[in-house]
Amino acid sequence: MLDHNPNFVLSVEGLTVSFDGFKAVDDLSFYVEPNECRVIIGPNGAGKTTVLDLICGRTRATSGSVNFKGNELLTMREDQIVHAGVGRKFQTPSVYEDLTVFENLELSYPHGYSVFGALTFRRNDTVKLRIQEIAETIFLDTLLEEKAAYLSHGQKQWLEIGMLLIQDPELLMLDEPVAGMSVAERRKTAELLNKIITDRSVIVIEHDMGFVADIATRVTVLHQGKTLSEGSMERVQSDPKVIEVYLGH
Amino acid sequence: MFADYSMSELGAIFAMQGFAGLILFSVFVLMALGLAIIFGQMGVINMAHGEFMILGAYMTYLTSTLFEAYLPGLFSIYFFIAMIVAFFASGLLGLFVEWSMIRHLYKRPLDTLLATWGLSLILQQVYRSVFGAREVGVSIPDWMMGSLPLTDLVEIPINGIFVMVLAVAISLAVYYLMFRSSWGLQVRAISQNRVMADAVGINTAWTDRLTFGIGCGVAGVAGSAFTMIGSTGPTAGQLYIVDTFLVVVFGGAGSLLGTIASAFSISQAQSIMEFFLSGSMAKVLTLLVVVGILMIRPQGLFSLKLRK
Amino acid sequence: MSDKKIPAKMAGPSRRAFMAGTAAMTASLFLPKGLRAADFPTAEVNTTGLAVTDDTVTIGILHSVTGTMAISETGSVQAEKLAIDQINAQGGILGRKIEYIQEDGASDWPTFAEKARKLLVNDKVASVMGCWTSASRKAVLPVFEQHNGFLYYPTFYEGLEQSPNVIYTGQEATQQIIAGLDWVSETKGAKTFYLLGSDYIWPRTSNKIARKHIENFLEGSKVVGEEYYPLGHTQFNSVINKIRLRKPDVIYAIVVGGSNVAFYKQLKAAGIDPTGESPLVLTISVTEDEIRGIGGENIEGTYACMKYFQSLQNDNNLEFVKAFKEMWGEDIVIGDVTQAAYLGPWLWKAAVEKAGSFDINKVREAQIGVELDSAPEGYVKVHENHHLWSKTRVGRAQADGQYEVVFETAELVEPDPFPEGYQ
Amino acid sequence: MSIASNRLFTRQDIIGFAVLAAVVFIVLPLTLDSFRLNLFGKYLTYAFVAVGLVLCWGAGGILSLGQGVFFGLGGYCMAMFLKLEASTPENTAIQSTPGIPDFMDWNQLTALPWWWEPFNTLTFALLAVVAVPVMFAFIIGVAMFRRRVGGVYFAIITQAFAAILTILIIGQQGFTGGVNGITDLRTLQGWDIRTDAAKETLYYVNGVLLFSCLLIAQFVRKSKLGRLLIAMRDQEDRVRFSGYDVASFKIFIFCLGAAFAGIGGAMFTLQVGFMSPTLVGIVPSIEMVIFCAVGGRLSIIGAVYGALLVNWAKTSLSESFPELWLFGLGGLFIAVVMLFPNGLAGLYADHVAPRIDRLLSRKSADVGPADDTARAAAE
Repeated sequence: MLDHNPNFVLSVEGLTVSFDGFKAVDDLSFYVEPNECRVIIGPNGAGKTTVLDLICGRTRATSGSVNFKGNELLTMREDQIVHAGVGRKFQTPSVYEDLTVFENLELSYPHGYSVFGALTFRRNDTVKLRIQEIAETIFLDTLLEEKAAYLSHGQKQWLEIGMLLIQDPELLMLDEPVAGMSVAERRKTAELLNKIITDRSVIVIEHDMGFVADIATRVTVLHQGKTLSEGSMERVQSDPKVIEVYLGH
Repeated sequence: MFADYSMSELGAIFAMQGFAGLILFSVFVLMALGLAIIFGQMGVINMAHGEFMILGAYMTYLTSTLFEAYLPGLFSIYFFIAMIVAFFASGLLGLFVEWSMIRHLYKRPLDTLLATWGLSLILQQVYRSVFGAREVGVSIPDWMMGSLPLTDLVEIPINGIFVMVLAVAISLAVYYLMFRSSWGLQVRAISQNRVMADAVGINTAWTDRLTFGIGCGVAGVAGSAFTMIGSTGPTAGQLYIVDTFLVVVFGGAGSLLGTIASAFSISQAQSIMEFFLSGSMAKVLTLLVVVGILMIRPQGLFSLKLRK
Repeated sequence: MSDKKIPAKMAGPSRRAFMAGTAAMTASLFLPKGLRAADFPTAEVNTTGLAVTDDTVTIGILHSVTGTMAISETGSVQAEKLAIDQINAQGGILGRKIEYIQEDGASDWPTFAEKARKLLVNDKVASVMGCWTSASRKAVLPVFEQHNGFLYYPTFYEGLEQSPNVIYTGQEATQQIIAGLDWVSETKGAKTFYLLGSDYIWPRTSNKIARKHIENFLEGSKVVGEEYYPLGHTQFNSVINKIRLRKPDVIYAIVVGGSNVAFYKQLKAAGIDPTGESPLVLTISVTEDEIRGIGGENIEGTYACMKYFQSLQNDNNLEFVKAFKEMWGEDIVIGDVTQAAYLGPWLWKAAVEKAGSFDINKVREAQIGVELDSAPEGYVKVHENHHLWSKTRVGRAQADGQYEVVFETAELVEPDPFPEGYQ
Repeated sequence: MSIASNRLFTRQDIIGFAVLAAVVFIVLPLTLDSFRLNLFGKYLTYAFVAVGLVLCWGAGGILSLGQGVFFGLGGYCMAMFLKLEASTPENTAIQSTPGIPDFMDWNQLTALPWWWEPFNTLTFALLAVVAVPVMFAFIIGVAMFRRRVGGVYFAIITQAFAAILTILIIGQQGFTGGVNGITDLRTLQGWDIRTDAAKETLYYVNGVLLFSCLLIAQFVRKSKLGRLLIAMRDQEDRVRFSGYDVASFKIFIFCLGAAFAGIGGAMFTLQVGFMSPTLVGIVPSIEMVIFCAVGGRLSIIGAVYGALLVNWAKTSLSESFPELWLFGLGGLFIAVVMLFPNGLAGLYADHVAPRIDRLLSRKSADVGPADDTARAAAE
């Protein structure tokens, strides 16, 4: 942990969390390289979302270590983890429904994080340009004035991705980004993801195997809080243990 | 402070003080159980809880008056009838309140607080208009107001024993209802996942109404019992509200066991401090300790650690 | 008891005859028939713009009819209305009928101040019957002093006050406390006292005076405990155990409101029956009004130290009780404060008629020395410190909720709001 | 809100502020006699609390049932100064210890407690009016928000604070004046605050201070912090995972609300002439929430009207139907919650504002966004 390997952006080692004795994540280790797109798959209850929660500080680990570019994330507050460069998208789209698309993006603009900063934050041209640029990326540039509440499910998902993009994180964690989307939206999302994962590391949780094959650099299969298998899509798909778990499921 | 006393005197005092703590514990349990059901299981902040208790007390008063007038021979046992009347009176009022107000507010828990506060004001004025601004004196059968001399020095108040027995009985009844009946299963299911409970065919609307009604009914019984130890007046209910909420919150909302544990710890702390300090300071210290612990452990004494 | 004959200063010619003819109480200052408003032109009797017309005069009634204090203040409102009715039945004051404006203090001190201002500034009332708690009086006091209003305050209270704008018709603390302590010490041989009270200024000040008196004036006596509980406290088992431990001869209790009910019920249930008089329970805070809530059977045997009990057997009181019940119902009870509130309108009437004017400065001057020999409590007189000379009595609570008077001071007790040696 | 214009005031805001200013500074003083004006001055002191609650509760979702604590602390700080000024050795010559407040003397205190000493200076007292409530709020806020206590729990714990402080003030009467409070306040730096002229001046001072607080509140709401509060109310986790330290924003807004309440309390003391524990306790604290709810929990202007309306109703109902006003008040609470969850401001936004807009403009690029927010939140 101390001798941080610069080859990895993220090193997860011995990560364990237990809820009243039930180990949702059990001694898990994996490593993410720069510009890698890691997809985590696994049956329901395998602990996928919990792993993301642990990395971004939403759930406190029982033991283990999560090292991000030399920082131990387990001892940091959520907002500090974000400042270190980790972005997280939730499974259900969480956007601010009472605010407009523009305001949603503006609140994610990485400036004015302190109380004083937020009071004196000015909406200048740099901010507006940047928001415009992101809005185009996420196909919402015509809807900037719209309340987020009125967006479709897919559009909310994109908005949330946009809120992460505007912060330009080095590690982006996406929890089921295409769940509940129409086929057309799904295609557009794949296109969007392919565009944004090029210059950063990404961890994605996804069920849709076609989609996974489309974007994954490497795949980790979780089962009962442990790594069942890890490697390229082809390797994982042919792993007998994986087949057994999925068929048995 | 104890130098002048013999060991037997001290022993007797400590025995009685321990008993005083237990009575206080029972009082807290009775106060809090109804609220624990309503607040803990339904998330409704019922600020009119005290007024539901006082309704029970007034029902006891009415029953006692009726018995005195028409059935003087049975006066010595009227109290049991009165508690049943109190349960149904407060419970029915609870059903009505749920139907007319609370059911529209389940998604806005903080608003239930305001609406029920309004309700409590109205109820107070109703009591004042009906029963007068003065406190009413509830006659208690003689056998309940005496004390049992255990030894020469130790005397145990019978109404204390009565309150304790009642607290145990009601706790057991509530426990049975919540954990052994199908209704209780439904209530717990709804408190965990309302949408899913609805989907699997539980009549959530009726279950909610019944839950609220039972919570209020339990409050009514508590109020009935408190006529033995406290006053019955239009505003007497407000005396209980802070203590009651603290007991429930301290125990951890949603946990009946927690409510009982919290009633026990708060009552013991208060009882012991009252003995060694003056009354007002004991109260302040107790509240401060409870609030202090809640700040460190906001989820209360008992709560499940859930996977988000 | 009331046959003490002190000639009233402005007594009418045939007072006795009149008393026989009316159910109402008569003030000693009743004006003979024939004195009409026309004899007192408004311009002369009201030079300061008060609400006085040719045939009416308006006063204020300012008590809580809602909130926690409504329990206590209701009796005062009833007594004041009775007195006003009776005065009007006799022809009013200077030929003018009394009208009243009632305001609700709502048990909230700022509201009292607000309503007092309203009564004085907006309604220009000629006097106010009102307040109950010390806190409400303290809240309205600056208002009365600023606008030169005149308040009749009925409650027994802690003293330490003497405002030119207030007549205190209840007892200040020494009038209520000292004679009672002397009595319990002399006749019951009490040596050790446990002082208990609700936590606010009146019980604390009263207990301070009681402690000074016990320690400095009652030989060989001492205080073995002193304790206060928050207003509204309902759990007294711990203090009852402490009392057992200290074994006092007397529990001196100044518990008020709902706490009272809880205290006496728990005391009895814990096996300390006041009828046993070991320890003896002595209180200055339980009137007949409070006993209704406590239940006579729970408090029987407790001694209370007051200036008035409903059971007083004198002609004035019998008529007063009868009139009160006629107006407010048979099962009503009358406590010390209720009687003191009843005195307010009568004292004011006497002062106005003595002054021949409603002007507050003149009334204030005339009020000093006014005597009523027909008050339900017996003869009273206004001291120059604005309090009343009155007797102190000790009553023993009966199961029926009444007190049996067991002692009364031979002479009137002088009011002493700033008692030397008790500070 | 249009991207181009992120102005402090929209047209609707300007109308709202202007109308309120006209009401407070012109209509009320012209139509009311000095007694009623003083009453409205008292009601306006509650408006400070209500405005703070709009920020905490309406915008931030933090419901405090302990605002009376801050109102009371501010009021007591002011009252302590005034009491010391009133307790000159000449005025208190009959006491055993002249020169200390009368209630201390009654409680056998023979010297001024050390923590009363600084209140001899007006500057300190004025600072304390804001600083003491803020300090309390900060301690409570840090303890609670850092541990992510929120919602119902926060409400109940703040309520317990109100209970504790009331018992403490009443119990420590030698230091605090007990249940009577600190009464008989006379002058401020020699200026008699009891005269009608003084009360009128204080009314205007109060109005100006209220508008200062409203401007601060407006600025906060229109800043990014205001939008963050709304965002936090709906999606606290999203805000947190956008890199904000959520607790610090809650602490800030809670402290700001406490500061407003403290100023309101001080103005109350000055206008009413005393401060007592009945203003600290649970009942007034809940009533203050009601003022805010009646006015509209999302509208700072609405909160002021709410405070005025409820108190005015309370006064006039209790004047005409003294034994029935609780029915009216209780019914009002229920009606507001059940039927008009956005209070007066909601009614205005739904029925009045659209008409005004139609009257005033054909190009409606600038329709009051705050009101839209209000409607959306109600849905």
